[in-house]
Amino acid sequence: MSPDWWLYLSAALFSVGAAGVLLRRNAIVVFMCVELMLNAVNLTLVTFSRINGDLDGQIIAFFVMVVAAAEVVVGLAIIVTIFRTRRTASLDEANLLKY
Amino acid sequence: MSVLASQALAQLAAAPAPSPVPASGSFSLTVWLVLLPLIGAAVLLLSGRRADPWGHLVGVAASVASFLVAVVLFFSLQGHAGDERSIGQHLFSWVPVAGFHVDAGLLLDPLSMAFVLLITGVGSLIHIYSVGYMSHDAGRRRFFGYLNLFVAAMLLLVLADGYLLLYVGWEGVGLASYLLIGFWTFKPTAATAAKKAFVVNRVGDVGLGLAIMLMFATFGTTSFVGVLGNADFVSSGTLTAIGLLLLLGACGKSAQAPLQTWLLDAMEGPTPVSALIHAATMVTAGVYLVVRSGPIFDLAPDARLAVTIVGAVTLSMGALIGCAKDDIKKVLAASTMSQIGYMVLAAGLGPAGYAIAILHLLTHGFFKAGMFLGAGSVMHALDDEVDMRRYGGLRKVMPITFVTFGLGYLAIIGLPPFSGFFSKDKIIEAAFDKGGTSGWVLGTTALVAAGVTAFYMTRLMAMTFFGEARWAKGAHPHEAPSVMTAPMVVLAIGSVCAGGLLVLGGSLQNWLEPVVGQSVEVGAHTISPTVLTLITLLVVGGGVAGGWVVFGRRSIPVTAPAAGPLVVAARRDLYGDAANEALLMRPGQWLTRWLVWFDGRGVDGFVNGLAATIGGGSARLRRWQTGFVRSYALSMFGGAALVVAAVLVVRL
Amino acid sequence: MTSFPWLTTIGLVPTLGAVAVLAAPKTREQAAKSVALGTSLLTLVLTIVACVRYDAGGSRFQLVESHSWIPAFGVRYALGVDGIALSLIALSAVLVPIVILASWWDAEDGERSVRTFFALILVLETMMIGVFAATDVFLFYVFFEAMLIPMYFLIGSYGGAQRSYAAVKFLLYSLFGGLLMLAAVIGLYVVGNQQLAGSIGSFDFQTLVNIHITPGVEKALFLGFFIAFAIKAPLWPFHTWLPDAAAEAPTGAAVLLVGVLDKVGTFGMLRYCLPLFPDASHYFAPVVITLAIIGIFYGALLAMGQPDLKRLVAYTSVAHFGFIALGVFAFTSQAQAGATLYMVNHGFSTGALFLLVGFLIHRRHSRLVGDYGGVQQVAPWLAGAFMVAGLSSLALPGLNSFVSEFLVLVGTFTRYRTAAVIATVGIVLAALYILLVIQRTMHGPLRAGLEHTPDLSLREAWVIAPVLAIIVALGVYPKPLLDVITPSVKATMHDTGTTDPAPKLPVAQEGDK
Amino acid sequence: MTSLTLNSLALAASHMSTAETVGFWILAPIALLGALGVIFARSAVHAGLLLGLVMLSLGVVYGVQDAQFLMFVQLIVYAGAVMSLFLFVLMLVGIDSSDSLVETLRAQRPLALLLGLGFAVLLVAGIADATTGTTSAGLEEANADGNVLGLAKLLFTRYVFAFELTSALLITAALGAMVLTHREKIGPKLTQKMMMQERVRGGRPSPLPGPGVFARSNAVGTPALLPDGTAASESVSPSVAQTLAGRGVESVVGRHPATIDAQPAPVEPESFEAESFQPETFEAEPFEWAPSSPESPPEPEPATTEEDA
Repeated sequence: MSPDWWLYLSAALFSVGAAGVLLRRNAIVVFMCVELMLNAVNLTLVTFSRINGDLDGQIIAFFVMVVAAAEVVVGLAIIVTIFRTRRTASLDEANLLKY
Repeated sequence: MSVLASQALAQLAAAPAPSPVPASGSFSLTVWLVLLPLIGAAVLLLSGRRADPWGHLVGVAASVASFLVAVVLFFSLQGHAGDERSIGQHLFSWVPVAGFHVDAGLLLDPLSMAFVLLITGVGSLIHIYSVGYMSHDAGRRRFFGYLNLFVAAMLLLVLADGYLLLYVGWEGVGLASYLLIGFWTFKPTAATAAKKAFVVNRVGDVGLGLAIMLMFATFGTTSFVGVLGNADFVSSGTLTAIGLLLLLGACGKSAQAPLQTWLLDAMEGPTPVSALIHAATMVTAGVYLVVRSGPIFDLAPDARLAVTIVGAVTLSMGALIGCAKDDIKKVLAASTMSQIGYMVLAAGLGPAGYAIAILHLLTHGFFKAGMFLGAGSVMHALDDEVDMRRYGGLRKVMPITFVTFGLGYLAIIGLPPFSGFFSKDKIIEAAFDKGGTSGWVLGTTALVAAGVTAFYMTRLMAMTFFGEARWAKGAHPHEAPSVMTAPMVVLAIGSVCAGGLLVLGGSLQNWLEPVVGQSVEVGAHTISPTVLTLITLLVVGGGVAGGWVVFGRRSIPVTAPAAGPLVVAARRDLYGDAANEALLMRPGQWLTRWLVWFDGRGVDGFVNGLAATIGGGSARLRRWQTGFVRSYALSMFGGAALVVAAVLVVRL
Repeated sequence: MTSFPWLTTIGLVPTLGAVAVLAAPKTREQAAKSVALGTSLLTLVLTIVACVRYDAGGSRFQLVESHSWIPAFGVRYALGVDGIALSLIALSAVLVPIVILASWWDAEDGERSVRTFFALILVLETMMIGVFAATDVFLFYVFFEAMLIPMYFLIGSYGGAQRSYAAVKFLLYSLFGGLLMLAAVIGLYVVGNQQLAGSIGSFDFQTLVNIHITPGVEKALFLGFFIAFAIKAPLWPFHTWLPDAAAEAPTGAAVLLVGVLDKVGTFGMLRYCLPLFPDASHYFAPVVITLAIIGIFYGALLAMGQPDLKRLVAYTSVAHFGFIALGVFAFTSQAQAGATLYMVNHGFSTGALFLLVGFLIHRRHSRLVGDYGGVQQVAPWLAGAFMVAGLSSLALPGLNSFVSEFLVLVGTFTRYRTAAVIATVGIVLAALYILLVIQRTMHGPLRAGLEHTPDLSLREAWVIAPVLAIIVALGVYPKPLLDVITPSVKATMHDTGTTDPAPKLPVAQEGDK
Repeated sequence: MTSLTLNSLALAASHMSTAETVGFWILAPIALLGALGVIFARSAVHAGLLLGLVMLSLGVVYGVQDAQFLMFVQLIVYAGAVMSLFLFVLMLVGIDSSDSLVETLRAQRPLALLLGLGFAVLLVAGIADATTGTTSAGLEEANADGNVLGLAKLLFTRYVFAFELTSALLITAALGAMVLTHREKIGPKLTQKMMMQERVRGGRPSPLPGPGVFARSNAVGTPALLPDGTAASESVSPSVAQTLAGRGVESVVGRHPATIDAQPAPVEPESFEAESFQPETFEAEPFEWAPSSPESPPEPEPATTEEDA
């Protein structure tokens, strides 16, 4: 049972996350899917760190988490602002920035 | 018989033309011949209105001074022995590029001396005449400026020592004739005639240009010495080509067969212009070119045949047109065209004909210029009326003009004591002596044309000076002022005795001998000269009688009567203009319009179309930004997928 | 040898002048203009001194300067002039003061300030001198592209009604060509790099001339260069930008555009296309000659059909460029010397025509030929000058263009006989379109509204007189210019490995006097 | 203690030991199903919880993968803090806007699925090709003196700069969030006196009835009863009313008491269209930026606009 399986798992998680981003219209759910994708990446990093035998992977995963946290904060702030002014959290209604 | 003659000629022409002796002593004045009128023209044209009061005097002075220099050079040339009478004066190196080394230099030899004398002599007389003729014209200074420019260009043409410098004079003369024909610029007809003259001349110049190029390609030089000296080392095919191209150039300038349409329209210019340029000097440039390139034509028999054909065709066309025209200047112009046809015919008969051609050229210079000046004074008297049907009975009112014009008339129809008889009769004789069928054909055309010339000249005299007065109301013709009649008298005297002076004792022949070789008398005449002279006199008498019967006795209607197809054709210049328009002008205009459309639509259309497609494409691409975050996410994800795929493909 | 850097000074003076002009306060425009005129005259003086120092018999490239610019690629700031470049630099040095004097009052209603107009012209002069003086292919390319910018602004901000369309079209056309050339320059560098020893390649013209390029690559590089030059000197299919640009540009800019900028194209062909790619040039020569001949007739016929005066003059120069290109690709020293002389003469004759058309338009503010008629009666001096300029442009012997045109035709005749015959027939069309325009504008009855058109003012006279004087002088005595041009043409011929076809009859045999 | 056992496990076999395989086969399905649940859950809250589950399972996976420190960070920070933040915002915002299943963008769904699958296949192919038969080198010597020390050694030597950078990033993020959601106070600061005047002038000086008076339940949603038995609508705070309405529970406000104690018919949560709209129609009327939220500043008297227009 080689470590590839973990990689296949992360690939699956990543694709599901991506599909989620494309399918769902509620901003927060989309945001959760993004988090899911980030987690998938962390998994890959950790797995490779184990495969390569040095801790760099984990360091990067750690940094990914930090960045993810920052991103969540700002993302949610944006969603709240949009909600406050638009009374909706659906992505499709914020479509003024177009041709 | 003709074979014998041509061998004699070839052997004759073998003697290389004498290489010019460098100019020294009085001959260094040669350059002043050209410079004087050039300076005169520059002064007149550049000085502006200030020079109006004395402008014309400067013009006349320049021309007369140049004539005096010519006379001085003539006598110093007389001093030299026969064979070193060609003096070369090197001026400066003009176009020194690798193999193509052309120097500007002048060549004074008997042939060019004859022309210089004619140009400066007749030129000065006409300058004096136009003082009177143009006295009340505002642009008189400009007129004299252009006349001086013409004289300078013509002198450069005849004095040039190489074909390229001759070409400069050639187009310079064309420019001067353009300026002078279109002198009264406010008249649209004059402007069009001037443009037509220049363009048709330019077509001729293309021929001359190509000839010079061919010469450089074969001889490596364009100077007379280099080209004419080595003529016999070159294949006759090239020589024929050069000859034909030179002929095309000559036709352009001397208004011969294919390119003759411009001469009759050139009558739009003031009469002194017609007299000087379109009678005496410029139109004879073609003959000068043919005579100067004698050695080339001697070795290219079919080129020479072409020259004679062109000459014969033009002389008959000119004679025919002369009979039908009512405008006095147009009649004289047509007669000039036919007389030059005679000269070209003579020049095409080989060495025998050169001297006779120049002889006829000189005598024609006198009597035709005299007649044009006469016509000028008639027009001047009847306030610029040109239609002969409004003339009639002028002999009593304008005696001097009548007498001078009459002498010119007698000279042109070839009455024995007058100059025309000596020169034209010799041409007819030389034409017959050419032998063979071509000899007979050319001889008879010349003979018949002499008769027709007599006919239309008598018609002119009858309509103008005899019969009852058909003047316009309120016209009271008076004799021209003395400043105009004096030159006419001198020219009349010239047309009377010039022929005899030059021919008796063969003075002109031996004068031109070093340049054109002896005019060989050997070879049996097809018709004995005396019999031929009698026949010509008979034909001329018939022509005069015909003319007198038709126009002398009957009253002449004021408006031109309806006439048969031949006369209508002659009135329309034998459809020369119509042919040019149909073949060249109209297709040219159509092509220009189509090309303008093509350039706008085709080439430009393609370029603008390219721009439009790019613009349209970008507009369509712009619609992809739908504003929905999720479609952007989709395209991003698609992009990522592509990148991963690419990485995989590369790695596999 | 640390000789005085002539070419750099000649190049820099106009730019400094431009800075000075821009620095002048907004209110003192007259002072700014005179500064501009002064600078251009100073450049003219310097150029004359440089010409005097250039000895025709000397080495091919003189007044040479060479400093390293981009060491990584071996790009050097290398300047040097041979006969051809020197004559074209002289042409631009003479034309610019004349243009500045001519457009003294033309820049008033432009979108940008008057001072910018004159500053742009001076900057353009620097670019022009730079492009001719560069002996480093890269430097040449830089100037070749930089030249477009000032001209773009001149047309774009001071032009006629459709100026922006014309300016953009001009810019895009030339840039497209420029890109092709850039690819070719890089290709040349790479090929050169392989052949030359040493790690970094070189853009120096003389080293690149003797490298050997495989035929296929040589043809491609040649096309890269040639198409860029064919667009610049408008050869037939690429010419549609010229009439628009020349018609919309202010008179001064039009003179410089047609007088000097287009010459860079033909100069490029003669200096870069032929020596660098001799075999490809021979291979493509017939094609170019056909294009040139089409250009001659196309330009002439279109000139006849143009209702707009400036477009008419632009089309005439398309015809003239046909002659020049014919001369360059006829591969005989007469033709190439003629082509170079033609470039200089065309600068003066078409420059004069444009200036006079500008004066005419300045008087009646209409560019249509139909609006004029009988100007001779009202403004004789203007008509006279127009006549002389027109005659020079239809190559009347005794004026400058004849010598060059005849040389081109004679040179082409010795090698491509039919091409020369067809081209010679073209000169009839030249006569037609010039005389037609003279007849329509100058002769005939005086058109209404022209009664009191003023004749040439003193300033205008001072503008036109020197040009016409040069036209007559070069026509009568072109020897000094030809002596400068011929050696460098011989060198180009040597580079392309061709010799003049010998005349059938060896001249020596008969002992020419 | 757990880290020790896991370490021994890893030590036992360089390649995946049976324990790890077992761990994998437990955790992987959980994570995968959780993920699928996230995207297919109708209600956002369910999605949030499922995501929490996925994160927890991944935390355990890190443990299995000898990344103990990351396990704890994941469990505490990520699963804990971030997930709770999500749920917090969810409650604040999105509780009522559950998505409809109708896809508005043309060809979005098929393409999304296609791309998702394609991407997964690509990754799997890539991984399979790249790492066939690799044996994990294991982190024995790296974790020799404990995972945390190993990480620290690396973190504060080679990645110290990145570390400082992330701290700056976090600060900026916090600041950013604060700036984004901050709203300037537009109106005058209400002093106690002004609130008192407003209350009196407001037509209702007496305080609102507390919820649940004589009511059967003290839930915030049950309104107080008026003397005549009808429910007092003011007693339920507007946001609660709105949320209830959003949730489809029919509010009892304004109903006769007799009917109140009857168990309300369970309202079938039919696809209640959030006021989303067809994008095409939306485009039709221009959207003028006038937020309809109650907190909008008081309307300026029309009179003033004329003067300063």
